[in-house]
Amino acid sequence: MAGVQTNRLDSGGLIDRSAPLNFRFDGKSFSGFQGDTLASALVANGVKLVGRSFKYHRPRGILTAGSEEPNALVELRTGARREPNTKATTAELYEGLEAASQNRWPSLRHDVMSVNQLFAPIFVAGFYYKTFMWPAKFWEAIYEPAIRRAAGLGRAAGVADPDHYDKAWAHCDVLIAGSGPAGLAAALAAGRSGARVILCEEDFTLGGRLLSDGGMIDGLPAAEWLVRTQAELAAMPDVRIMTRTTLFGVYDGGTYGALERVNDHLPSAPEHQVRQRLWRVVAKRCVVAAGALERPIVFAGNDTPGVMMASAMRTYVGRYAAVPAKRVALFTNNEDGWRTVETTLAAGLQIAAVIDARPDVSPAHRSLASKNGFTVLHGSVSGVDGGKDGVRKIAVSLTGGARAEVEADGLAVSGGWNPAVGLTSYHRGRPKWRDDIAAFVPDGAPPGMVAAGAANGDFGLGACLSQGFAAGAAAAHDTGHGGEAGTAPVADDEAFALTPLWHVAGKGKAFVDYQHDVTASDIELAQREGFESVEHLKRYTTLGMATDQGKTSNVAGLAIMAAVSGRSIPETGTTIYRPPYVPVAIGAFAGHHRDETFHATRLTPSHHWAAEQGAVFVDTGLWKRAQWYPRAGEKDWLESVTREVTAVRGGVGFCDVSTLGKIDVHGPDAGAFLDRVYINTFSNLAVGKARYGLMLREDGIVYDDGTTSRLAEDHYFLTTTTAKAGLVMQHLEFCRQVLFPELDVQLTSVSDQWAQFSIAGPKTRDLLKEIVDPAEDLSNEGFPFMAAREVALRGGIRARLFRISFSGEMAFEISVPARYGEAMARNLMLAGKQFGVTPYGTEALGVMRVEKGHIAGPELSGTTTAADLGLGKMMSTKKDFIGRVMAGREALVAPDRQVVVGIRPTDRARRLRSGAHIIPKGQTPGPGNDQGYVTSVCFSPTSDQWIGLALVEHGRERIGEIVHAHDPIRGEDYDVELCNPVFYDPDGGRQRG
Amino acid sequence: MAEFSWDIRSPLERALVSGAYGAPGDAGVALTEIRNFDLVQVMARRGKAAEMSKAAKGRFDVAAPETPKVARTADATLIWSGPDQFFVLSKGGKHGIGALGQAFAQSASLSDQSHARVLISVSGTKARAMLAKLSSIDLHPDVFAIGAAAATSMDHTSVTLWRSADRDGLAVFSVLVFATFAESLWHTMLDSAAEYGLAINHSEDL
Amino acid sequence: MKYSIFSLARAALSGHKNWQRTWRDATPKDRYDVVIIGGGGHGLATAWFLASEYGIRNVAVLEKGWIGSGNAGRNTTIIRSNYGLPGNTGFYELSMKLWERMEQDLNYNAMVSQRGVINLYHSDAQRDAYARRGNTMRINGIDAELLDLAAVKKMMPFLNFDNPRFPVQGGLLQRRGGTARHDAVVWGYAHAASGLGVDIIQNCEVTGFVTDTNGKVTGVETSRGRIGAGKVGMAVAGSSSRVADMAGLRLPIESHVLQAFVSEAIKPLIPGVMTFGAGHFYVSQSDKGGLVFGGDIDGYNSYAQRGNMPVMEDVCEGGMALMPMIGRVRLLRQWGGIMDMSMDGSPIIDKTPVDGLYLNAGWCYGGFKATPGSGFVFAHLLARDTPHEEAARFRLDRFRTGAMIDEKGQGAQPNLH
Amino acid sequence: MRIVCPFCGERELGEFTYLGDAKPVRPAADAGEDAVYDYVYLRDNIAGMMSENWYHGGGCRAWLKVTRNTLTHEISAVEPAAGAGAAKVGA
Repeated sequence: MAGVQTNRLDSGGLIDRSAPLNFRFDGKSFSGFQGDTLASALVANGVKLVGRSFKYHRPRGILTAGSEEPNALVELRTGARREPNTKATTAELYEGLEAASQNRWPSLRHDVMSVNQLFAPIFVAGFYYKTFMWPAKFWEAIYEPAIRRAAGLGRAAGVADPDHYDKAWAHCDVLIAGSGPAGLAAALAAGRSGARVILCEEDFTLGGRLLSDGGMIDGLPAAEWLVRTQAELAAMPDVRIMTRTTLFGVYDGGTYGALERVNDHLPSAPEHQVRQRLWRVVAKRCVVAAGALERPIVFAGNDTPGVMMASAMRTYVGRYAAVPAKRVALFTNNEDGWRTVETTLAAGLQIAAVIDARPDVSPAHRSLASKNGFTVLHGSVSGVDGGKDGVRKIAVSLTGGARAEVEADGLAVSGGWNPAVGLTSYHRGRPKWRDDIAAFVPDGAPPGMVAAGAANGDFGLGACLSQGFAAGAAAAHDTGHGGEAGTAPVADDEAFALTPLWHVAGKGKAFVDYQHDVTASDIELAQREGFESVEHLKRYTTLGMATDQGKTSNVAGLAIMAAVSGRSIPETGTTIYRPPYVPVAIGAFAGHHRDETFHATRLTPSHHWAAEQGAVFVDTGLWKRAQWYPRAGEKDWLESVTREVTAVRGGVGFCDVSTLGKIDVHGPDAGAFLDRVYINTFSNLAVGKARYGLMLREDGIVYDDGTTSRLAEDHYFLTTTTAKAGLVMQHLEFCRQVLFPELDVQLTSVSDQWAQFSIAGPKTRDLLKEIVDPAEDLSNEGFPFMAAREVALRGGIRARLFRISFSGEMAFEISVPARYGEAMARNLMLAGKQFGVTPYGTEALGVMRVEKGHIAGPELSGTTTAADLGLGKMMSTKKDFIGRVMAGREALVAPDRQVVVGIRPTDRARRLRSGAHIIPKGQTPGPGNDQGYVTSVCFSPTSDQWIGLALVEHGRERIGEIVHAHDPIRGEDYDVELCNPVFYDPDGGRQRG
Repeated sequence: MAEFSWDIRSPLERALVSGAYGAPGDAGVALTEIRNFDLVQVMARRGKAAEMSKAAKGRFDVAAPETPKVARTADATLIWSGPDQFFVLSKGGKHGIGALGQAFAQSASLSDQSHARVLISVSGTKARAMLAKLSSIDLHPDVFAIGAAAATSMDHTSVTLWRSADRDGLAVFSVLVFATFAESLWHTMLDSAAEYGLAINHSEDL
Repeated sequence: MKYSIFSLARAALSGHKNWQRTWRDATPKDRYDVVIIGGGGHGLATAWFLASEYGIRNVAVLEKGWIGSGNAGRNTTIIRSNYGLPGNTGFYELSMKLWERMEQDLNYNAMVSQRGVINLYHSDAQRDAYARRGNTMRINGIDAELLDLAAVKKMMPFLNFDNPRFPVQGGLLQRRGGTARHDAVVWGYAHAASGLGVDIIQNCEVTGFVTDTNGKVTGVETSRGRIGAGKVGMAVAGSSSRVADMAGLRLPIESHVLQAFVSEAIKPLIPGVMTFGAGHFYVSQSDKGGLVFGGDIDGYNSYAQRGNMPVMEDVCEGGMALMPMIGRVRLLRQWGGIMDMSMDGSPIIDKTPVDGLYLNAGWCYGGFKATPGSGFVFAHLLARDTPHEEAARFRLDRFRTGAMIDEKGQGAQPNLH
Repeated sequence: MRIVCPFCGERELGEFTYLGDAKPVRPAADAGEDAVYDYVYLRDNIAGMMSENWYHGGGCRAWLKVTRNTLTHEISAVEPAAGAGAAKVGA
């Protein structure tokens, strides 16, 4: 049982004291309340030390109360759900939460790697570029492993993420980032005007700084105004409020990325629900009301646990009723910091002193000080005495040179505010400098986007409300919504007077980038070594590259660089702002596209039948295809495939070839069109005939092949390879719509309309006779080789029958409407039983095509010409076609090109492998005699040995030559004979018979 | 001589299990596969868009949609599928490929797609929320009204989507997806809708 | 000052006050023997090799912004020499050998880390293609291994072997491949070249070419005035067409944006470089701990140096498909670089039809690994006026003659390479 | 990026496929090797407004000519290809 919450106030705050929650940090039990973050709960339990820094492993506490936190990073959850580098400041507390500190060993309090601090004089920015070079081998063996182990922060789970993610689209007129006063006012104005509004808030509750700093709006306390406003927005059906949702990026055309943490506030997502959801929001206008981030001042010891941003201090005290320190010192250079005094005193805590870097403070502040018994020191903090357990004493350099000391257990720091210029700058916009607030503000934004309120550099509550309201109204108006927006909420503006102070010179490490341990002297060193450009500075020192993306460090870093290089801050400039605004889980970007659902799956019409037969499937693009059909007792795939080939060659078999691309080419100019896309002629193809066609790319290289049949005067049925189906359709549409718009031709994909089966083997006709209506003439005269026409089948349905052969056998392809595909497979089995019909898969198909010397994917490599493939004669010289001219370039007709030949091993028992190279016999392999490679191989049952195809220089002139197949990567070397690529039935008698 | 049966099988025959799925309680999404329909792609020939429209008007007594919309008659739905082309969706062969040839002989090319697509109807209180996970287009009632259609993609898969007449005051979306992708998209739909609870069915009624 | 652990220790005693600029901040002279446009890795390496190998030290490198501001500073830091076609294979191995001695050559630790590059395969066809490529490598004396499933499982047990859409079957491994710290390569060459007398001139944008009456290039106009040159070399990948246009040249190149991503820093999770063969994803882990990953180019012409969401999603989908353990690791930063996508996917290093102007371009998304090799052969071309033997096929006229070097077999469509 | 398809309306990038510069015109059959080489290989590679071929393959399958700024990705015009749809006679 967790103990009492030592640092929790008895009243106040937005936590639910009736809902206690138990949690563990580094194995120790604590309790907090519903409404806490992990950070606020740790504060409430008096925990000061929460993490270790990246390089020096210095002890660190909580610095902020938001997503800009550089220090308080933990491993959240355990096991497969362990999530490294989670900001304790944004992790909502839930019952049973487990978190562990990271980047320390063996424990947070006693971290061995903190020895690095001893080497700090050497471990300056970029020290590693100057050493670890000798001897060269030591880098991978010694230095790098040590560096890698020391670097990194938390540990990833190391096993598959068990949670689900999804992605969704949303559309609106006005998208609003942030629900502080500016964002809410924008939502009110846009919503009342009738616009469709989406408001994204990264916190789990609306209000932004109102939740911490309060104020009076329209005469109401901020909390009451919030309730009223939320009710009004909730009543608008076209206003969508999305909490726990961070707008992280803006992309082209008004597309925004947002991450919704749907169930991160629970131990795990409920069944059927996702952990997080990625939103693609399409918005016509966007109001960035993302507020501003308070910035630290760089001074020695500023990383001591207990040093905290002043606004964060107010948030912990005001919103969470959690006490970071009981005796607080404030170091500020601006009026806003003083609000911390009021919040602290109101909670009954002590103010030790206010150290104000400005020359003077107002009489009101002076009287506040005297009334509450604290001193106001004019000067700067020059050192912090403290350690793992927090701040003890603060050294102050007073204006004029004297020194003072303040005893306090916490130091609140306010260096002013930086508007959140990320979103407005992601299209490589560069923000502009504003002297009055000493900060960068947006200067332009991606189309449709505007910043309002603090995000625009106007920090007063009144200004936030009025600017937000005006921006919301304007956005609604721009998108055609002219409803009555009413009047803007009204509030006073607080004073904001600031004297810039970036860095207090002094002894001791003064941190600019807390997480990456970049100090002020590192920046000075970078300048000294010529890394003056802010981008060089960032890359050399790693400033701003930590998980907080430089939110607390960048501006201070470049201000120091400006000072040491004698330039102004705007001259020094900013680095490029990069999305995402806060780090986003990779799983969310993937959504459900992982595991089996990574990509869609296409199933052939006979898929489920094949699965029933026990087929082994192979992925071919998106398709699952039956690769072979193993039978009981077969010891390996080769035995199954050999049986299938033998069955086809000796009897009859069938194979689902529906994956081929199938395109209806209609229109009076269909023939003329095909003449332009194929190298051979199709306009003269007779109706009822099929022809093999070859397409080139415009650069003269072979693109695709297939048979195309003429079914009517104005109707061709074109087929493509499986791999290129979609691309060929796109290419043909390009030809139709862009290149040859004068032709009257229409294209439709019918790939999914037809279930197509190849039926092959000497008994094909016998089998077909069983299935085709007896009135159809299937004789060689009635249905000769390369005939194609529609036929009736027994049982009344119609099919398309094509007398074409990939296997070299007597063969047909038959097409039926796809929903009959499964019935077709069953009927072929039924009708073919008497002939021993055998279903075969893609492997047997491949074996038979190699035996027949047909080209396929491995030969259609995107680098071969028609002539390389032995098809040069098909190129018509009587017409223009795509690729004709470029195919004639000298290097593409050179005599020494690698061309397709057959190969067979001289040792008949030798197995061949694709990818082996061809070297002349007797020569030592080298780049000068690497003459080609093996493209396709198979065990040929017909030849009773392995055979293959290869691309070989001068191949066709070398038939009969014995060459060397060189396969060093598989440790094989053997002799093969170059031969005619048509191993089977070279004169084609079988397929024509 | 063997007797053949030419059983027609939907590509979703095995994947579709009628009944409830996902989160218990009232189903937020109803998915219904519509089976056994005729679908013909009608594409105007070059320069013949007007003639095709005229032929369509003559045949169906409604104008074929020239923008992304659907036009309904008592026994057919004409669905825009691209510039100068549309689908004719019907039942029972009256407007199948065989029946339409004559009407469009001079003006259009026809292609039978009856087996190339699967038709899924999506409805329920959470239909839009579920479709927002699959479709990048805006389905807000003011933007995608009854009769609106789109040639678009869902989860990288090409579909034709349109909004049919409301049922019980709720929007009904119809999705035509390529047959060989159907089982895959179906599973994605189930995943997307599981958190809302599903009622799954199939029907012969268009 | 020579960099070493000793000089570091000495400097520490004086609070590091004595370090000099890593490279001299030069002011442009009137004339140089060679002017190199582009202060990226390739341009700086060229200058260094001109000075160190060819004794040509009167050299200027002109950079319009800060050195390394182009693709040298926005890539995914992979080095490898696992190419399959004549022309590429030898060149990238030359480059690899130069990587292996770079740090000692330059006295700068570029963190060249040979932790291995593996290309995973998921089908028999892919295996065969990798076998072919691996054999090419072996025939050229380059290390390559074809791993089967068991070997991949042993090396990377965290991949999705349980329920993948496209199961891993094996991989092509080059153990000498790996990564290098990209910025340090730029700074190292700048440091060493500057030390040999090369002028590195930042914030100096070339605005035009100066030619004599014969049309020979004799100098460049810049934002910092006219600079005369005996020869001018262009190494401005990403901007090649724009600069070439000033000389009246049209190139077989398109500019495309390639995105890259880095995750938050985590403790060591993955060993070397991996590429997924069934999706668009490759990844390595930096010494700092971030997963550095990427995928395909966005696919449309762009000079915008930023990408869009579909590709970011596609890349993360590939990552999750390959190793679902990264689901809860967060993407920290996303950026884009502009690639010189050539018409066959291979680079161009050649003289141009304009006398005195030399071209180094068309690196697609493979320029980083080529940095030392590119500098070496470009320096050779500039010094000797003939191509180096390992770059002899990277000719500008190869598209005219048909002698393309097309590893992917995609033809004249740059966005598919 | 979002492209306003003249037939379908505004759609997201994922529905489209890019081919490239729409300015080069396929040379006539007798134009010779140099002209075709120029058409196939050489590019203006414009930094600025560019006319491009895009395919709405994830939608209506029309080829489009898109005028787009390659520096900003802003799209200023989208027209159908000459032969999109049934093409007007004379087109």
